[in-house]
Amino acid sequence: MLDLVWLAIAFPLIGVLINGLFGRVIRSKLISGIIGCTALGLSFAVAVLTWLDYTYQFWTTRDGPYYEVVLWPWMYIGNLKIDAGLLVDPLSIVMFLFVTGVSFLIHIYSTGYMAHDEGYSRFFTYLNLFVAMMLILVLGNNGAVMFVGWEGVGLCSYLLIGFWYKDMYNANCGMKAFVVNRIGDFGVLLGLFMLFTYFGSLNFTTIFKEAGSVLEPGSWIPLAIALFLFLGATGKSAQFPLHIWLPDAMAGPTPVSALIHAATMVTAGVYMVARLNPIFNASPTAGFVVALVGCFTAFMAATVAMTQNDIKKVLAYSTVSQLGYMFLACGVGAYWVAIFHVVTHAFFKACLFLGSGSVIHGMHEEQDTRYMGALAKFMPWTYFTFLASTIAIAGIIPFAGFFSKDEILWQVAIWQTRFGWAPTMLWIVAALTALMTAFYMGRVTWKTFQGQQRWTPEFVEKHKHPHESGAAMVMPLVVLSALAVVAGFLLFTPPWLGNNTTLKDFLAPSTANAQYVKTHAAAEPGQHQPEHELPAPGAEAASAGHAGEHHAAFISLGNVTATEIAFAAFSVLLALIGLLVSRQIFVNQPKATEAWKKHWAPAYQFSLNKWFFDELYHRVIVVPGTAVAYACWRFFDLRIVDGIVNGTAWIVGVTGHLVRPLQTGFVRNYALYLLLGVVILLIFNLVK
Amino acid sequence: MPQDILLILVRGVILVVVCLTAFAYLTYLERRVLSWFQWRVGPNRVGPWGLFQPIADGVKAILKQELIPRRADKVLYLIAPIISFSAAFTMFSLIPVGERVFLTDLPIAVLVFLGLSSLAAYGVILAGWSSQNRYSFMGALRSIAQVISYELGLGLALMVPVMIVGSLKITDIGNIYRAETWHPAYLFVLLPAGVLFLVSAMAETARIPFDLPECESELVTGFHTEYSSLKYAMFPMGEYMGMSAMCAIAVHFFLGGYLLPAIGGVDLTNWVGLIVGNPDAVWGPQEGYWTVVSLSALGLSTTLTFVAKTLFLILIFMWIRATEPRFRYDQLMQFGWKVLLPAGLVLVFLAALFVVLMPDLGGGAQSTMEVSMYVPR
Amino acid sequence: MSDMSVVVSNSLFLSAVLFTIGVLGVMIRRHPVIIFMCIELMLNAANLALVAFNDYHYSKAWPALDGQVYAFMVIAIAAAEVAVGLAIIVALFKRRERVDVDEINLLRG
Amino acid sequence: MSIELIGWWLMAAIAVVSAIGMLSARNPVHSVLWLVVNFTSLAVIYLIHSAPVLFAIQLIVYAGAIMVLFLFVVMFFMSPQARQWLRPALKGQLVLGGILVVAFLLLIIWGVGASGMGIVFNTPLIEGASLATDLTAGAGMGDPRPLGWWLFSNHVLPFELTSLLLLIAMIGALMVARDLKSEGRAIVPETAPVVSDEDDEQEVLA
Repeated sequence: MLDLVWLAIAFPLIGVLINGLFGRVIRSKLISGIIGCTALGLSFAVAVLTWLDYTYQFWTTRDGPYYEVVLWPWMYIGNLKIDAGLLVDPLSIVMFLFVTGVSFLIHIYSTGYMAHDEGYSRFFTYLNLFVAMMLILVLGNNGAVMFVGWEGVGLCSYLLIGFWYKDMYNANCGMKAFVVNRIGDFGVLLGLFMLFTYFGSLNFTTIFKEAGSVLEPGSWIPLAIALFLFLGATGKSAQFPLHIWLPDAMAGPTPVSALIHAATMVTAGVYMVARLNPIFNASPTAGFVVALVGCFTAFMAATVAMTQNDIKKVLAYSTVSQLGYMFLACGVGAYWVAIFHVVTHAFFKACLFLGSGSVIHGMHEEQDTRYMGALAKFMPWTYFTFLASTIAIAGIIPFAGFFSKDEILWQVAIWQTRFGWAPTMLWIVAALTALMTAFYMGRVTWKTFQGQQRWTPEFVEKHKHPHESGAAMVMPLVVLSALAVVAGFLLFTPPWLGNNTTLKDFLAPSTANAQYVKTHAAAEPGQHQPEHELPAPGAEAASAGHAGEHHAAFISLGNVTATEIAFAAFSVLLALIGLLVSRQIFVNQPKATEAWKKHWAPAYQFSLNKWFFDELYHRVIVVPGTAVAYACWRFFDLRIVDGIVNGTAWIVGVTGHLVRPLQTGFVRNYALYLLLGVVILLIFNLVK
Repeated sequence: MPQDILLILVRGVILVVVCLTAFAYLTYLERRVLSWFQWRVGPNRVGPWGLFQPIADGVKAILKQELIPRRADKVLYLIAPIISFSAAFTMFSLIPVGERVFLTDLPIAVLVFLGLSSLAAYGVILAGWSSQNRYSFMGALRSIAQVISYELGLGLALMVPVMIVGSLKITDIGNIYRAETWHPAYLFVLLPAGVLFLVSAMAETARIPFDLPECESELVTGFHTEYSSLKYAMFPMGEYMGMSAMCAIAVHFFLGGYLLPAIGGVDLTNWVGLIVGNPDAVWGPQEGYWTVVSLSALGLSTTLTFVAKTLFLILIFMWIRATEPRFRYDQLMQFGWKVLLPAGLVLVFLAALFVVLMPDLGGGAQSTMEVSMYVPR
Repeated sequence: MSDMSVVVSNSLFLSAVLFTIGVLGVMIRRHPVIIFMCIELMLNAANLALVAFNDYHYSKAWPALDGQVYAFMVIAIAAAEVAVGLAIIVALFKRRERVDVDEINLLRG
Repeated sequence: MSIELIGWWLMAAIAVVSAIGMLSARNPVHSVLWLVVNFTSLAVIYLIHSAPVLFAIQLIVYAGAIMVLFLFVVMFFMSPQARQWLRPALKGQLVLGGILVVAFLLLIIWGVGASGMGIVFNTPLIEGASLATDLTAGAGMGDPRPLGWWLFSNHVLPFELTSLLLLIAMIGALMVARDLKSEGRAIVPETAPVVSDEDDEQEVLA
C-alpha cells in the first residue's frame, strides 16, 4: 500500500478531470457531488490503508522512519536532480489522514451547502484540485514537489475565495490573498535555493541526514534558511505581518473557509516548519523569532476577534490566533505539539466554520451576529455541535482543545532558551490569549444562539424564522464535533491524566531528530549540559531540539506532576472565566456593551479595525508602490522601452531605405548576388 | 567478362526476334479475336487461316511512301517512334520468362520498369507535338496527363507485392506463389491490387477504353495521325510490346509468374524437377547430362506456362477492347485520381498492416532480410 | 577491382562543369522555364557530387549511405519545388502574353 | 579501360553536350528534351557509382515525371514557332555574370583538384561484384535494401517530412495555378482595378 500512496493524489485529480472537463455536460448536481465525494472517500481510504500499512508493516522492518516512493525523474539538470517522489513518514501520515478525513466530511457538507449554486461542478473541481495539491504538499519527498503543492493550494485558495467572482469584492479578496502569499512564496523559494546550495539536494531525507554535518549550529546559514522558510510560513499560515489576507478570504463559500482557511491549507506553514525542523533546530534564534511571531500573532488576532461582528470574521481571527499558538509550539521546539494542535484545531475549527455556514444557511445569507440571537431552539444540532467546539477551542477539560492548548502552554513554560525572559513573557501572553479566546468564542456563540431574537425585520417578514440544515450538512457537524470532543484523550493525555502518548510516540521519529541532536550537542561543548541534568519527561521534546540551549526555564521543576496539574487547572480556569463572563455579558446584559464601547472607544476602534493593519499597508506599501509603478511607466516604459523599440524600427527603416536600390525585382539580379556570394565564400575557403 | 557481355547480347538478340514475331502475330490474333467478338470473319485470306497476314502487313508498311509534314520538327518527328518502340522493348528485357530463363533479373527491376513505362510516354508526346497537327497535339497532351495520372495507380499496385515480399526483384516476387509460401491473405490484398494494376496498365498503354490519345472518332488517331509507313508501324509495335510487358509483369506479380499451378498443395514446378531428375540437382552445380536435361525441362515448362498466362491476360485486354466503350476525358481523370489512387493507397495501407501483423507473409521474406551488416555507427 | 576504376574526382569535375552550365543558364537565358531547368540541372550536379562522395567514403567498415540519402531527398524536394514553380509560371503565362523574367519586377524595392 | 570507365566517359560526354544543348536550344521543347537526355546520362553515372536505386529514381522522378511536367507546361503555353535567342539581358548582367561564372568554375576545379580525391577508386557494395554480374545475376551491388535500411533508420524523420512537403507543394501548386476567375470565385473583387499589368509594362518601357 505504501507504494500506491500516489493513488490518494490521483483520485481527486480524476475527480478534477471529470468535473472540470465534463461538468457542463453532466449538468447533474447529484453526479457531480457524488464524483467529488467519492474521490475524496477513496483518497481517505488510501490514507487509512497507508497508515495501517506503515504501522504494521514498515514500522517493524524499517531502517529509518522514512519510506520514499519515487514516481518518476522530474528535473535532471546538471547536479540538480529532482524526482517526483512521495515521502511517507509519521508526520506526513498524520497530515495525510486528517487532510483527507476533514476534506471528505467537508465535501459531504458542501453537497448540501452548495445545493442551490450555479457553479456546483466547478466548486467540486476546485475542491478536489485543492485536496490533490494539499496532498502533494504534505506527501512530497523534496522541497520542489512540496513547493508545487504549496503553489497549487495557493492557486486553489485564490480560485475558491473568488468563487463568486461576479462580485468584485470577492475577486479582490482572492487577489489580495494571492498577492500576499506571493511574498511568502518568495521566501520559500529563497529558502529552497539556499537549501540546495548548501545540501546539494532538495530531498528531505538527505537534508535530515546531513543537517548535522552541513549546518553549523548557531551560524547565519541555518538562521537565514529558517527565516526565509518562516517568511513563507507566515504568508501561507497568515501570521503577522502577512496575516491580513486570511480574514478577507472569508469571502469564499463557507465550506472553503472551513477546509482551506481553517483546517488544512493554512496549517501548511506549520507543517513545513515541523517538516524541516532540523533547520530550525540548528538556529535557536530562528526558533525564538518563530515563537515570538506566533505568540504576538495569537495575541493580536485574539484582540481583534473580540470585537468583530461578522461570525466568519470572528472565526477567521480565531484561526489566525490558533495558528499563532501552533507556531509558538514550533518555536519552542515542540513540533509534535504543534501538529497535535493542528489536528485538534482542524476538528473543532472545521466544525465551527461549518456550524457558522449552517447558521448562515439557516439565516439566509445573514452573517452579522448583531442580527442573530436565539437560534438554539431553531437549530439544535448546529447549536450543540457549535457549543461543543467552542468549549473545545476554549480549552475545557476533557475536550480536545484542552489537551493541545494546555500542552503548548506547558511546553512554553518549560522552554529552555538563552533568552531567559522569553518563556515567562510568552507564557503570560499565551495564557492571556487563552482567556481572550474563551471570551470571544463564548461571545460569538451566545450572541448567535442565545439571548434575544435580533433578526432583521426583512428577514422575519420573508422567512419567519431560521431553519435547521439538512442531513448532509448536519452529519459532518456531528462527526467533527464528536472528534473535537474525543480526539484529545485518544491522541494524547499528559502524564497525570492517564499518560496516553500515542501521537507523541508516533511523531517522534519525524519531529525529534536524534541523530542531529547528538552532533549538535557535541558542536557546542561550552553550553552542553549532561543528560542527567535534563528536565523531566514532559520536556523531552523541547529538550530534544534544544539540548545545547539550556539556560533557564520559566519554572523550576521540583515536582513536575504537581506543577503540571497546577498549570492545567489554571488554564481551565481561564477558559471557564472567559466563557462564563461572556455568557453573563452577552446573554444577560447585552445592553452593557454599548456603554463600554463608548467608554473604551479608542481601544474598541483599534480592535474593530484590526489594528489598522490594512490602512497601514495601504499607506506604506500600496500607495508608494503605485507611485513607483506610475513613475516607471511615465519615464522608463514610455521613454526608454518605447524609445528602444521605436529606435529599432527607425534604424530598420533607414537601413531599408539605403539598401532599397539593391532590390531590383529582377530575379536574375538576385541570382547574380547569390553567385557573387558563392564566389566570395569559395575564395575565403580556398585561398587561405 | 567478355563472355558475360556476349551472353547478354545473344540473349538480347533472341529476345528481339521473338518479340517481333510475337508482335506480328499479336496483331493477327487481335484482329481475329475482335472479329469473332463482333460476329465477322476477320483476316483469313493470306495463307492458311490468314496466318501470313502479319507478314504481308509488314511488307506493305516497309514499301509505303514516307511522308514528313513540312512544318514538323524533323528530328523529334523521327526520334519519337524510336523512343516509343525501344522503351517497350527495354521493358521486356527486364522480365524473366521462365525458371532460369531471362535476359536480366535486376534487383531493382520494379523501379526500372516504372521508369521505363514513364519514359515510354515521351514517344507519344513528341510524336504529337512534332507533327504540328492540332489533332496530334491534342492527343499528345491527353497522353501526358493520362500517363502521369495512371502511373500512380500502377506504381501503388506494384508496391503491394513488393511490400509483402520485401524485394524489388521480379523472380523473388513470382516465387511467393509457390505452394509452401502461399498465404490466404494474398486474396485480400494481391487480388484487388492485381485488378488495380490491370486497369492502370490498360490506361498506361492507352488501350480501349482508355485510348483517348488516339481516339479515332475525335482526333483522327491522335498523336500518330501524321505518321506513315514504317515509322507508323513502330507505334503499334511499341503499343503491343508495352501491353505484353504489362501483362507479363502482371503475371509475375499477381498470377504466380512462370510457376506451374499447384495441385493439392504440391507445386507442379517442383514436380517437373522430381520427374526429370533429382530436385537437388536442379539447384546444385550445373554439371552432367541430367542437370542439363532437368534444367531444360524446367525452363521449357515454366516458359510455356508463363507464355500461356501472359496470353490469357492479353486476351482479357482484347476482350475488354471488344466490349467496352471509350471513357470521356473528364471521366478518365476522375477515375484515375478519385478512384484508383485512393484504392491504391488503401491497398498499400492494408499490405503494410498485413506485413506487420503476419510475419510469415511472403514466405517470411521480411524476417529473413539480413540487415545486420548495414547497421550504422 | 582495378577494372572498375572510376575516379571519384572525375565525377566531381563533371559535377562542377554541369553546375557551372546551370549557373550560366540562369545568368543568360530569359525564359523562366529554361531558367528553372537550369536550376534543376544545378540540383542534379549537386546530386552527382553527393553520390560520388558517398562512393568515395563508402567502405566495409563504414557502410554509410548518407550521400545517396541526401541525393534522394534532393530529388524529392526538387519535385515539390517543380510543382510550385511550374504553377507560378503557369499563373504568369495566364496573365501575360509573353513571359520574360527581365520584365517582371513588381517586387522591386 | 573497364566497361564502367568507358561508360562513364561516354555518359559524361553526353551529359556535358546535352547540358550545353539545353542551354543553347532556341526552342524550349528542345531544351527540355536535352535536359531529359542529360538526366538519363546522369542516372547511368549513378549506376556506375554504385547507386542503383538513385538510378531508378532519377529515371522515374526526374525523367519520367518532372520533365514531363516541364514539357507539358512548355507545350501548353509556348507556340511552337516561338523561338528566342540570347537577347540583350539586364544591364551588366551578362558581363558580370560571365566573369563570375568563369571564376566559379575555376575555383571549384581548383578546390576539387586540391582535395586529392582523385586517388581513391570506388568500392562496390559487395566484394567481387561487377555491373555485368549485377545485370545478369542480380546479386550484390544492385541490392536496394541497404539504402532502404539507411533511409528508414537514420533518416526516417527527414523522409517523412519530405512527404509532408510534397503534400504542401501539391496543394500550393493547385491553389497557385487554378483559374479563380473562371470559377467565379475570384479573390480579387471584380470591381478592383487590375492595374498591375499595365503599370508594370509602363515602368519597363519607361
